[in-house]
Amino acid sequence: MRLDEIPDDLMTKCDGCGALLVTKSWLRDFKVCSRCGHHTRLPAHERIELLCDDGSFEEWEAHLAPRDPLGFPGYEGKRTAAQLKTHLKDSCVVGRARIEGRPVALGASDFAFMGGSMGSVFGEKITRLLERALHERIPAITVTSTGGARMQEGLMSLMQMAKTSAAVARLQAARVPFISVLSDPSTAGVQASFASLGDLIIAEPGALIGFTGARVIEQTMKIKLPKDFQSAEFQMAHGQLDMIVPRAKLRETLAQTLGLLLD
Amino acid sequence: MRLDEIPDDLMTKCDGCGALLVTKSWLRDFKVCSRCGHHTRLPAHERIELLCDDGSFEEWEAHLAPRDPLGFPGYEGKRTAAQLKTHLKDSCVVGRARIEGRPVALGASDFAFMGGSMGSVFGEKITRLLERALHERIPAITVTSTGGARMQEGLMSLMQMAKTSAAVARLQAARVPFISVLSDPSTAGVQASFASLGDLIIAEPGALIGFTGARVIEQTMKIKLPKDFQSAEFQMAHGQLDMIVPRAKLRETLAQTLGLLLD
Amino acid sequence: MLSRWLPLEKPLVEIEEQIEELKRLAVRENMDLSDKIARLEDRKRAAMQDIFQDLTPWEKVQMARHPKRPYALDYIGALCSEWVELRGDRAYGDDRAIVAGLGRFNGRAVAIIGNQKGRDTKERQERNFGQASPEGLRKAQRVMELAARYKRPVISFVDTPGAACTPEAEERGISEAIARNQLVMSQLPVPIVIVITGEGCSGGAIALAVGDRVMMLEHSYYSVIAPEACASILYRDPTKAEDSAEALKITAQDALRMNVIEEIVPEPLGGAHRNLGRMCLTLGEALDRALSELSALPPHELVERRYRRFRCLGAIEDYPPDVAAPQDTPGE
Amino acid sequence: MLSRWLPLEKPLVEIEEQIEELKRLAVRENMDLSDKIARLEDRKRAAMQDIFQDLTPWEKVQMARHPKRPYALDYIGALCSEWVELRGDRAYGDDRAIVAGLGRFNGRAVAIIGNQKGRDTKERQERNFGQASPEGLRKAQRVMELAARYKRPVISFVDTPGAACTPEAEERGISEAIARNQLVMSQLPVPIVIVITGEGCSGGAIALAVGDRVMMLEHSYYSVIAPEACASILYRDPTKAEDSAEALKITAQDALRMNVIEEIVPEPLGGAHRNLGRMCLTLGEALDRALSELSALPPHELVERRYRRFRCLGAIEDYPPDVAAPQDTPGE
Ligand SMILES: [Zn+2]
Ligand SMILES: [Zn+2]
Repeated sequence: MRLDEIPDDLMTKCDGCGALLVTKSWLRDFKVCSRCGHHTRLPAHERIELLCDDGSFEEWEAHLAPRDPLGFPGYEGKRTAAQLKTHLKDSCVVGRARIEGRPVALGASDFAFMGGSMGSVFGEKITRLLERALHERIPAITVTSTGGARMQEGLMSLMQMAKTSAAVARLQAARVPFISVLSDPSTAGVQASFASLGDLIIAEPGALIGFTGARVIEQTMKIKLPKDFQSAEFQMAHGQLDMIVPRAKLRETLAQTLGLLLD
Repeated sequence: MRLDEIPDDLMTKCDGCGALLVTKSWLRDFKVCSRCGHHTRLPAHERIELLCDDGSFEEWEAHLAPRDPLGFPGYEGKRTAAQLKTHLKDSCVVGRARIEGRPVALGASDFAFMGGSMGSVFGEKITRLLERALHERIPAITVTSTGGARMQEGLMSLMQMAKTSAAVARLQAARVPFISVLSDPSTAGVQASFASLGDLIIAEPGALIGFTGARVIEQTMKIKLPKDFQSAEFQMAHGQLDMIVPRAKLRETLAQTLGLLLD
Repeated sequence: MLSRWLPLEKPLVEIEEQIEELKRLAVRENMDLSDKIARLEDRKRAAMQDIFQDLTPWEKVQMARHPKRPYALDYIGALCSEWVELRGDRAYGDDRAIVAGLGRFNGRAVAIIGNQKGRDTKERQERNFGQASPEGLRKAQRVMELAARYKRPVISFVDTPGAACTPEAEERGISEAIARNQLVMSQLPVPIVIVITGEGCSGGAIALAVGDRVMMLEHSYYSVIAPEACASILYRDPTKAEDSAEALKITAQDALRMNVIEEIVPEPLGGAHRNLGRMCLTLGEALDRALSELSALPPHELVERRYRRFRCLGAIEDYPPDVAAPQDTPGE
Repeated sequence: MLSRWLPLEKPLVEIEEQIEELKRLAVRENMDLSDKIARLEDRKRAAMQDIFQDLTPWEKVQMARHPKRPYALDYIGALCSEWVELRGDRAYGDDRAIVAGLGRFNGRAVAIIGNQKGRDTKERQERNFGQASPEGLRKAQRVMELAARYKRPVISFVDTPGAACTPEAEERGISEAIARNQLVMSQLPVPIVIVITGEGCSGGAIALAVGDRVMMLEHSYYSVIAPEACASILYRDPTKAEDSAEALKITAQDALRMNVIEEIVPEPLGGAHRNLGRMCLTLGEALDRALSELSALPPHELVERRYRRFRCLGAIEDYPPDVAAPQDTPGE
């Protein structure tokens, strides 16, 4: 639905503060609440559209599809449902794009596809993205929104952590920049691999970022964690982030930072 | 005085626990109290004797003597007094030695000479030690006992921190091992330069190791610090040391570790 | 006494107790019970065969977590003629859940890193059950970089239920530490041999498991998630861990089939804890063989092959044109 | 109002207040007081000359600590057309006493690190008075390594009474962090230009001051120890700081004579805080000249020269045969 087709009185309720927002304005604000600043999760293709020059995105590896290496109970069905819902083959979209004219290799995960989890296809696509960035010597950018490794592919998922981390190592050794953007949520196996290895790490305000889920820690340790535990702001205070950048500024920040690294 | 010339009933009082110890046994224990384990500070030449094969030490750069670059009040007198007391030209002795047959470049500071402080001569000698170790490709070992940079040489002393740190960088880039041994005390400007940069860092039990003196922190912050603050054991718990090794074991530990790094 | 043994070992332990009893009796009464004892020994052997030849995945998990299972320092003590433990990350602390140091193994100087669990309650807490905190992983990284500088190969003993699950680990960047270790290991210009000796669970395991050769002891397990945690998510019931252990394909045999490991190191009948000497003999041979082969490769070749090793892993519909598919298609 | 000014500025501030008063009067009463004002302006200029041409070392210390003295972010804001601050050490925290980031200066992309003091009470505490904790120095190290990877030169603004003097800084290895920064800076394969803008005191300063060119602003100071601390030791009386400032030879002029710095950057009459624009013009020219010269050198030559630069410093009886003595014998 195009912005000019949305009636002026259609409203959207903010997940953050519950305020009723005019849908058109909310969309124009990139799905950020004008009251409380809540950043709604973006599907991969909206994220890509937001970041790159109009029409500049050329998808890579769209043909890659997941298999069921373990014959894991229920995986087939969950995957198919996710595919029907998102029109994606798996939880990650990668390709070439331009940001303010500069060619980049850009990847984004889609939380709506099985929690944006990283199985073989996600890992393979990120690895190919990083390898192509190296080959073409263009900076790589990933935007994560993920619950971590995909349980249903078992060890195959765990291996994607090593695979993508190794690909980052090669890219950085070749002095090609890699910027990791963390959007809500960025946790577990993805956060503990390539997403934590950016030359620069940028988060969206309020994004949940961590390794072990707060609930698991609370149950295991029998403690109560503060409300802002593992928020982007918490991670900034603990030295894990370079910047917290609101969505509206993300694209220009990426362009400027790449310019400072490369020009 | 040789060990066999000391009468059997001559006693020495331990600085740690106050126990009266038979001097001969105490010396045989390398000046370590058999009751409380207190490690008495060793003059540079005794330290060198303790560590290296009998008669293997060949001193380098013994001719280097300090000057008074700032014309600092009282420096001349203090230095001369220290020279008379210690029979050293400055607070640091360096040279070639063998440890269980292996040639090493070995340096030790002498606390009795103006608190083992690092001025130009100390810095120059350590730098030459590290440079010769690099040139001859033999491991370097330093044993520090020092209150830090020598105030009386002002900026000249501060520059020794950068100079010695740079020399360590070169040695390590050339893959020649450098082991830093911290004995009581190892603080301030020396601890904040080469002494903290060993491939391996070994401390003697109970040695005081830190940057800012506990009294200064207490006065500035208006707090009371725990008794073991900045002890070797405290530094071990805070990740700053590889090992705490009692004096009697130091030589064999050095030999073994160098063997594991090189053979 | 039985609490130190697994339920699956119960028949075995009962026979063993009978043998002990008979032996005591023979001495006390000066009787010849050797026939009876021999028959019991036969029964014991048969029971062992019976129990251990076909453990279920969940039983393997139990074996991997066996309270008597040998830990890194047990292997190091048995395999190395010399050992110097190195401590601290030089920035924050010394994590006792990770051991790291220099050792001499079969005459060869090596660096060793590994998880270390505790044997009794106090040590278990001190070692945080083998769950690494960021400073432990950073200690391992420091020692690996030392190893690279002095061209020592690295052996990594993996045995962990996962990385530390504490607010402090999150505060000090456990994600970053796990990620960084993988990055560093992927580029380290010396041979790296991984042995999963017990539990190889989740990010805490892969943080120490990027190497040229990955071996698993016969009764260890390797998994992206703890079976209990998987059951909580999958069946909303952590007690269904047995089912999820099955579903996750976490045995050494599964990992070998998926090309995730190169080698299964056989354990003595009854498991590593029943005969540490024999276990170390077998493991020592496997390690020596791997190190000898890998040491023959020039560093850049080693690093390139290591990259390709992990690069090939994944179950997807379409293999990349520039990467050869593994001989056995992974995951089938 | 006077509390924001130094005692030595008092005559100046009094004249300035009279000028302000006359100007207000002229407007209010519609009188022509331009003659009177011009005479006062002359007096002010004369007073400035008089006060600032020959500051004592202790007065320089006061100037370096002036509450209105420009800090790193003031210079960055004025000198850079772009600026992106980077935060965090990726391991423990983000130390606000240190700023680090990427900027564009005269069209050239550079990395900048520096101490940052706070302007008001709250910010001063947040910035810990410009005293770096280990995580701040490690942030600077991380950004310098990033600069090296992407071949950006580094500018370092030093302005600190010393490293953090807290138990926490000791616990997290302030010694190691100071030492490591010097090691990393000594080998960094890109140009490094140091500007001591205010206080260059002790280990906290040298941790950010290993570079190819070291400049000092005219009224900054550079010392191995704070004058007060020196007085405590030397005279057992911290109030004798004036004498020890004298004894320690801490002015830019002393540092230049000892070859510890290459250049004194003149401040506008009355000090940097009286004319930030003019100060930045002069400083910008000096920085640009230094960066242009250094950028012409190949990295290995740069690093080699940097090594020699520090290698030569020291006042000893006997120069090493393999190192040329500096033209002016240091320390005389
Ligand atoms: Zn809202
Ligand atoms: Zn005693």
